[in-house]
Amino acid sequence: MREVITAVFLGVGALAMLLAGLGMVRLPDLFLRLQATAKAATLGVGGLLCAAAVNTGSLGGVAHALLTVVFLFAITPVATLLIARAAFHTGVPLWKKTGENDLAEKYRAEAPPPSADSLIDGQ
Amino acid sequence: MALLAILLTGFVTAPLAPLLVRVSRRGASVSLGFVPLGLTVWLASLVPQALSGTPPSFHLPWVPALEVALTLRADGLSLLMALLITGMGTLIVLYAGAYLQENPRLGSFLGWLLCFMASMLGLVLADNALLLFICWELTTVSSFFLIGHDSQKEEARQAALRALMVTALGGQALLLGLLLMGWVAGTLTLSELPTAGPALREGPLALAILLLVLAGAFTKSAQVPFHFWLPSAMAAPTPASAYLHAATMVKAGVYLLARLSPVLGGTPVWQGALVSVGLVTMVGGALLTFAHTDLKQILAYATVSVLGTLVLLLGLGTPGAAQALVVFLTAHALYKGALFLVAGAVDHAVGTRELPLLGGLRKAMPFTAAAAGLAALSMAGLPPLWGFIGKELVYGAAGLAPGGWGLALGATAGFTFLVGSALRVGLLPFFGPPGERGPKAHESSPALWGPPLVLALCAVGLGLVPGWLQPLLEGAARAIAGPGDTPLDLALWHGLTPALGLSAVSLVLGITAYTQRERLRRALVALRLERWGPSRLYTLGVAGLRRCADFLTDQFQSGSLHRYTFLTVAVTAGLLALPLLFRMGIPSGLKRDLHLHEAAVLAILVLATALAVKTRSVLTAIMALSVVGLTESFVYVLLGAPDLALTQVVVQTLTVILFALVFSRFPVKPTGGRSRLQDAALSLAAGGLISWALLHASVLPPQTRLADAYTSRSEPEAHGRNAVNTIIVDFRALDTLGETTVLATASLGVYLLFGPSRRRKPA
Amino acid sequence: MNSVVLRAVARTMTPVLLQLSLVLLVRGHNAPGGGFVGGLMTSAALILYLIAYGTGTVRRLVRVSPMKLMAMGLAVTLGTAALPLVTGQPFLRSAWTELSLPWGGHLALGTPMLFDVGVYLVVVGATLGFILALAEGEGSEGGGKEDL
Amino acid sequence: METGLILAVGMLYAAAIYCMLRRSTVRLSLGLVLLGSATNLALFTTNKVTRSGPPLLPKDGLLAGPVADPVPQAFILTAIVINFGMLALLLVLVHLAERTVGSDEMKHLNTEVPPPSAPNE
Amino acid sequence: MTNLLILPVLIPLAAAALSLLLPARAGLRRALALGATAALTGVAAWLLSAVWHQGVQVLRVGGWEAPVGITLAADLLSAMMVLLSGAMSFLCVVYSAGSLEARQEAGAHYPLVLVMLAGVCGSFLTADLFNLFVWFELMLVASFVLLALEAERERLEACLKYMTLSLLGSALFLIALALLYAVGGSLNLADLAQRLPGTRQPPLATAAAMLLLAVFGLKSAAFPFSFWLPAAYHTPPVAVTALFSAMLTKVGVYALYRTFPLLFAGDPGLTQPVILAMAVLSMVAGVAGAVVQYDLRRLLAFEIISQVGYLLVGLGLSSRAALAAAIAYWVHYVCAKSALFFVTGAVERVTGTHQLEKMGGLSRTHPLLGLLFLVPALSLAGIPPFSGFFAKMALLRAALRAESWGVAAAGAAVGLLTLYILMKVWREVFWKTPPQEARGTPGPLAMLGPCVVLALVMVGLGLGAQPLFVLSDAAAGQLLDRDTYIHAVLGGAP
Amino acid sequence: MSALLWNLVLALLWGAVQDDMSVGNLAIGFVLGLGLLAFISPRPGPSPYARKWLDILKLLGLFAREVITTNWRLALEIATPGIKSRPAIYAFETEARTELEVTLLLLIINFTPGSLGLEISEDGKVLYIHNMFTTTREAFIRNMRENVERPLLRVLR
Amino acid sequence: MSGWFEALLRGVLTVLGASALLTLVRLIIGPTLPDRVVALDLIALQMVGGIAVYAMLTHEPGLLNVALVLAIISSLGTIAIARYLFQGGKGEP
Ligand code: NA
Ligand code: NA
Repeated sequence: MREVITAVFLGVGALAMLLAGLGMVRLPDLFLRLQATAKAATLGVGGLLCAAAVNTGSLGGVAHALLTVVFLFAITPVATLLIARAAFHTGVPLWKKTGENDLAEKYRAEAPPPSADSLIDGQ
Repeated sequence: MALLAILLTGFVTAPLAPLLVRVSRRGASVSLGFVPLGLTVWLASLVPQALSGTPPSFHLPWVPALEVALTLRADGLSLLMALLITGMGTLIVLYAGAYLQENPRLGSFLGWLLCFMASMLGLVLADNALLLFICWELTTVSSFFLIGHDSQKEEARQAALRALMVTALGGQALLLGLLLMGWVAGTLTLSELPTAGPALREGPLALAILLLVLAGAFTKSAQVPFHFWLPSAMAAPTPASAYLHAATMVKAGVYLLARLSPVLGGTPVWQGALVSVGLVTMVGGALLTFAHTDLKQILAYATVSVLGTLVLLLGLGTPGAAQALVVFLTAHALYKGALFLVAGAVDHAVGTRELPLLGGLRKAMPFTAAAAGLAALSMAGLPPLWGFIGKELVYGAAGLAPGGWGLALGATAGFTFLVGSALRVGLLPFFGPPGERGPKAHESSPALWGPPLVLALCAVGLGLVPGWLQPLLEGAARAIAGPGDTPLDLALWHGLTPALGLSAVSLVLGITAYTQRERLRRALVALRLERWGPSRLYTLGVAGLRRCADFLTDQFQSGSLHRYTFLTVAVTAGLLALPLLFRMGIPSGLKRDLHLHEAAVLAILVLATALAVKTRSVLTAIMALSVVGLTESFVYVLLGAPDLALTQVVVQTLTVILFALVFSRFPVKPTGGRSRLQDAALSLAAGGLISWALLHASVLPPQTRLADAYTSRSEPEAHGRNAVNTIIVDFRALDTLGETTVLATASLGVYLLFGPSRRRKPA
Repeated sequence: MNSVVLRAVARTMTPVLLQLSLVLLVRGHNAPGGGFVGGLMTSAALILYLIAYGTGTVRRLVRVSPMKLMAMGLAVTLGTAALPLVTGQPFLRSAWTELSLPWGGHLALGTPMLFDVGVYLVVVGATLGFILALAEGEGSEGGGKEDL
Repeated sequence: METGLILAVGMLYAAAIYCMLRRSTVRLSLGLVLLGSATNLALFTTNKVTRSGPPLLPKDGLLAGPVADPVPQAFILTAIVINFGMLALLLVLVHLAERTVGSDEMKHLNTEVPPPSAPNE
Repeated sequence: MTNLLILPVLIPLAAAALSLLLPARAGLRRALALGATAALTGVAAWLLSAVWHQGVQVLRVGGWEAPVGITLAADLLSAMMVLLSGAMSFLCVVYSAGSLEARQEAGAHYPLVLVMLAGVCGSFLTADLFNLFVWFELMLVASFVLLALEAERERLEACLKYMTLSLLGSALFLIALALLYAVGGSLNLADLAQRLPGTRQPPLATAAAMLLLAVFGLKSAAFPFSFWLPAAYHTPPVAVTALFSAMLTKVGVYALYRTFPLLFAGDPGLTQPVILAMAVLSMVAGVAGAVVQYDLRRLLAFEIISQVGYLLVGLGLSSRAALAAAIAYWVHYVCAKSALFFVTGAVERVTGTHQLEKMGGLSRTHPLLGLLFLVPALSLAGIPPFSGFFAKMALLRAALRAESWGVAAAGAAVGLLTLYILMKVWREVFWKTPPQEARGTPGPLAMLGPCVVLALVMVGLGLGAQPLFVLSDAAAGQLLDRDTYIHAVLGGAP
Repeated sequence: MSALLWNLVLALLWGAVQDDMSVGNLAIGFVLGLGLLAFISPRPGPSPYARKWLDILKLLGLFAREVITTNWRLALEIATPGIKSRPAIYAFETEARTELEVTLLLLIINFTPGSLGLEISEDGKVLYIHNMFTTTREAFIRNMRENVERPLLRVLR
Repeated sequence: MSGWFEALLRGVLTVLGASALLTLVRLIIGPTLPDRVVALDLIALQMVGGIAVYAMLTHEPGLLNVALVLAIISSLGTIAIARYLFQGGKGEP
């Protein structure tokens, strides 16, 4: 029984991870890929960790798994914010089919930071 | 014991000289003169015992581990030399006191002079080859400081270095030679060496020993082609020249050969080398006197010629030659010392030593002139002077040798030019019209004319009473060539011998040369010997050495870290390749099981590494490194090392944070993207070799001894179930202690270089 | 700005991380962990704090200068190591004592654990030293009061 | 796994050395990181590489099966920490050097000038 | 079993930690450093006498027997080296007190010196290869920081170069250890020495030997692993350079002496010629570098490389006589080189430069300095009656008796060139008319005192060379007597 | 808060009385206590404490629905050829005020598939949200307001 | 452990490996640094998952601790990179 439940979690997690990986390659711009990581990865890691929690059955295992998931939930958005902000500052292009962009208005007033040039590969 | 005291006296009094000079400039040299004088008397008192069957000797172990011992022995030869050294030394010290009266560094000069004297005494009294060598080197060093006494003059500095290098070169060779000799003979005691003579003369190392010893002797005694240092050493103050370069030090090489001739002598190589080098030196040196007009230069070349004669005599190796040698050696010491001192007195009085500027000094400087005249007559080999007797003996010895007529002819040629030079030196400054500087000249203090006069009168006295020194000279000759069948005959008149004829010939020719001196000089100058002579060779050698060193240093110490790293890696790879490629085959039994996920991990590792190397963006490279680090820790997870995985993950993230902190402070303009094929090739070769070695290691049977010990003892003895941790904090805690200190020190360094303490300081 | 979120997360998470690092330190003798990784985790937690609040706050939080922390750690390790010298035991010889717990069971306490604490202190001091020095950088005001 | 890992280690070494040969202090420090990783893994492959568990003893003190060799692990732990300290120091030096000469190129920092031509001998 | 062996590590480390904990005052740190180095010297003397009277001394750290725990072992060579390092570091601390500014003294100079000293002594005493690695790193990191302090451009450059090559060396060291562990299953020297002969893959051990040769070559600055040294040694204060010269490269040489006769004596076919080649090349390359230098300290730095060559000759020949000669040379050379650096510092203070061109005339203005230069210079050039002569002669003697003609010739020739170089210095610094008048004073007693002491030592070791040779001969005997060391370290354990 | 504390005390009591302090047993005690506390209230209807639990459950329910639907869309988007979504970045004026509220709101938005917080204005009142699937600004803001923000604030306040 | 379950675990590991390789492709091709940071972050998460799976495969629940630390630490790294590298070390703390 436990193995079956574990298997379900494993399946969800593995699938989410695979999708995230695929998304990294397939999705056309940074923000979409951020979406893929943020969600699929949290879902994927969450699934896999839950599988482990169920499988081990020990309190320690559960605590570790849950703590990891909680931490990831908490910290990933922070990283996302920082990366997105950096991306805007450095002029990372949006996918051409992106619709409205309110953030562009906000940043138009601000000057880009001086170190921006070096961030694009090969420059 | 007496010998030791005699040896040490000089060394002990030498440091006192500067102090004494500080007390009294005038009194210093007189009081110091009592040291060599006393030694002379003391040595003279040893003569009877020395000539008996058991010469005075002394033995004290010094460094037994190296067979260095204070073994001293005073046989006839040693005593003759020692008496020359101390006797001359007395006069030179007195003379130097006056000559350098105004010189601010008189004290150090006298000190080095006494040090030299003591070393020279040690050299001739030593019965241990290494003790002899020690003194030999000490004479070299003290002569360096004596030659370079006028250190403000570039000429003096250069001459000192040149003399030092040439003689030290010989010294190194001599050391090797002596060490080989000691090894072959089993002893380094000079008086015991003759018993090992056959082994030394005929063993497989015989030639090497001989050549090394000859190199030492020839450089010290200024034989062609090493002679060039001697004329340039005339930059020394005249008392030093008279003492070192006429009377004593240059004879050290001759003394050494004389001392070793019972051991090494008699072989064809010995004879060939000594005779040919001696002959060339004798004739060449004498001839070259005519190329110069500086009194000291003339005397220096004349000295070279005489040294050649002495070496030639040693090469002949007959008892007669030995007798000629000792006589001629003393004669030369007396007259050449006198002439040098005369040259110094003239220089002191007139301010020049250039013959064209000198003349007519006999009235102003009568005593000096007298000394010069007598010494020159001795040098020219005219009766009844001591020099005449010496010359006759040389002719005799040369003539008696096999192929003697050729040698006699050569000797005649040499003496011809010496006669000419003697006339130039003895006559030109004192006769004829006064030179440019002449009129102002006057005789200086008795200390400047007394010593040369004493030496000159000795030459006369010995000529008139030749038998006075006979026992000692015979003893000395015996030490060289063993007991001869003919006793030493020191008479002025032997009848009409061939030698007398040759003397007459050389006298006549010498006078001719004297009259033709200008023509000769122009001819010699036209040869431009300085352009292709050995002196030039030395200069070229030094320049070549520098260029070679320059090249080497440019190549290896170029300042380019790239080259340093490249060479280091290349050499290491080469070293590693030696055993791997030549002694090991392809490893067999490699494990080939690889799971899919492991393959993926390895692929990520390799790809990320490639990215880190390939990318031009430093920040990308940092991220690639992150992946490498993560993968590494995943490998640890896969292979049962969670402790490592934990530590690696944290460390690698902190590393990335450090990178981020640093590179956030300066915008990185990526450089060094230039890809060099050779760099890549070397890197791959090195990496490949390391893999190769590790593959070989991987097929060895696993070593479980320690692992078992730790896993079984960790819990019961170290109270921990994590074997890695028990190793770290208990079994091998000392490593950890060191390692934490490393980390702390690194942090301290970061703090010192970059932390608040630095910020507070104004830039 | 972003720091709203960053600060909130840091404030909640840093204590958790510090706790975790202590767990790693304490259980190192029996499970993966130990002074090194514990110390490194502590530094990591403080780095999170540093990113959110800046170096001054971290210095205030730690109170002791990293260099002193390090020296203290060294003193602890050296002291623990040298303790056996007093009784003539070999250097670094460990000593253990069993502590009976009031709720039953035993707790083995030994000098290696103290040694590990010293290591922990050194590692915290050293890594914090690195990070603070680099984060403050030359020319900035932060810190700057301590003597070496 | 072992063979593959060893080959990867060789490649890591090659990459590290290549980076260190790049004439740039920044690349040099990157190379040092790679060098550290390569060396740690090399140490790890020395004795038997095993997929068995870590050298942790269960509470009852009896090992169920084979465990990994703890000795190289202890060595690597030490090496990791040392390398980290060295790297931090190197990074600061790189930074200071960059600030001093305004470049990360080693040649701009070079003061090992070729020796001046000598005065006459 | 004696805790005496840990004291040379513990004393400096404890003093360093205490230094950092106490307030940063120059006087306090100086006193701590002086006390620690003096105590260390005393302990080392005690240790040497213990080894002399009772044989190899051993400490099983933590009470764990080899090879489970780390064992410290002191034979005569180790004890001599510890004593030498202790005494030299004491002199260096005295010299530092005389030559450094109060600001530097109150800074981390002394703690770093002490840490380095701990690393050095640890390296001399350990009988475990990985532990040796740790001590090496400790010594290295302290020397990095000492070198880079003040962060001037030249020092940064020097430190970067030194660090790059050193860290490369550290990586190579670990590879060698990995191979040895794979072959022998232990890194305890005695244990390895026992096991290596029976290994299934001897060439792999040789490969490790080659790597160790490169690693220790790097540490000891033997050509062609010497590139870092000339760049590094002329930049820091003289007190630091002298310390480096007395210790750093010596530890590399020591490691070679410790490991090769013990571990790789069975396979001399490949390693001995390589060592001899390295020795000769070092002699030549070092002296060649020195010939062209007109910067006093760089010149002396190049000289180090050539002297290291002499030290390696002993190992390359590996006969008892050669080892003994090299050990004696070692003692002499550490004193001579440090003395030269010390005098150089005083000369630089007087002249305000370390360019030979800008100096001159010191023999007239500062005759004492001249004398203090002359003694170590002549000694280093192997001129009698100073210590260097006997040492060099012993080495040549051993080379000749081993029929290594080339080595003997190179030794003699390089000795000659050394004389040339040092007399060139003499000519430039002490004889030549100075282009500018000297300004400074030769420094306080604390600067000249160590020079005088070392000069006396060199005279003493020359006139009284016999005890040194007896001692080094015994040390060489111990090096070749592998069984005693193995037995002492393993202590009867399997 | 004090209600939660009471709840925990009740759970511990449950365990202590039974001399079974295992996690499972304590959880049972907690749920029973929650049931008790939900109905012990002076006012009619569920107690505020119980209402909070209901709000949390409602939030989780809404949340789960969002997660499942949009993850499915995301998965389809990635797994099938071509990208059909038309992303946009909208400014969203939030009613959240405290640091904690803003942070939790952002966490929830981020966890909601298809939307991702990219930036917060300096005053913390405007969130810029990247959004994959919504077609209009109005629809997006309404959805955010009703399905994410309000339920969350209800839980928090 | 039943056979199918072990096979499943191995399969999941392989899937994770493949997924990580895909992510690595993004890290390699970029094109911008933020792209790479995102990829790096994801790789770390994939490894966290991998460790969890491996913990099940080897019955080593202790490995979950490694997973936890890895998750925490790698996110910290991502934040630090984003914070310091992209903002030039300037801006508010
Ligand atoms: Na050195
Ligand atoms: Na060194």
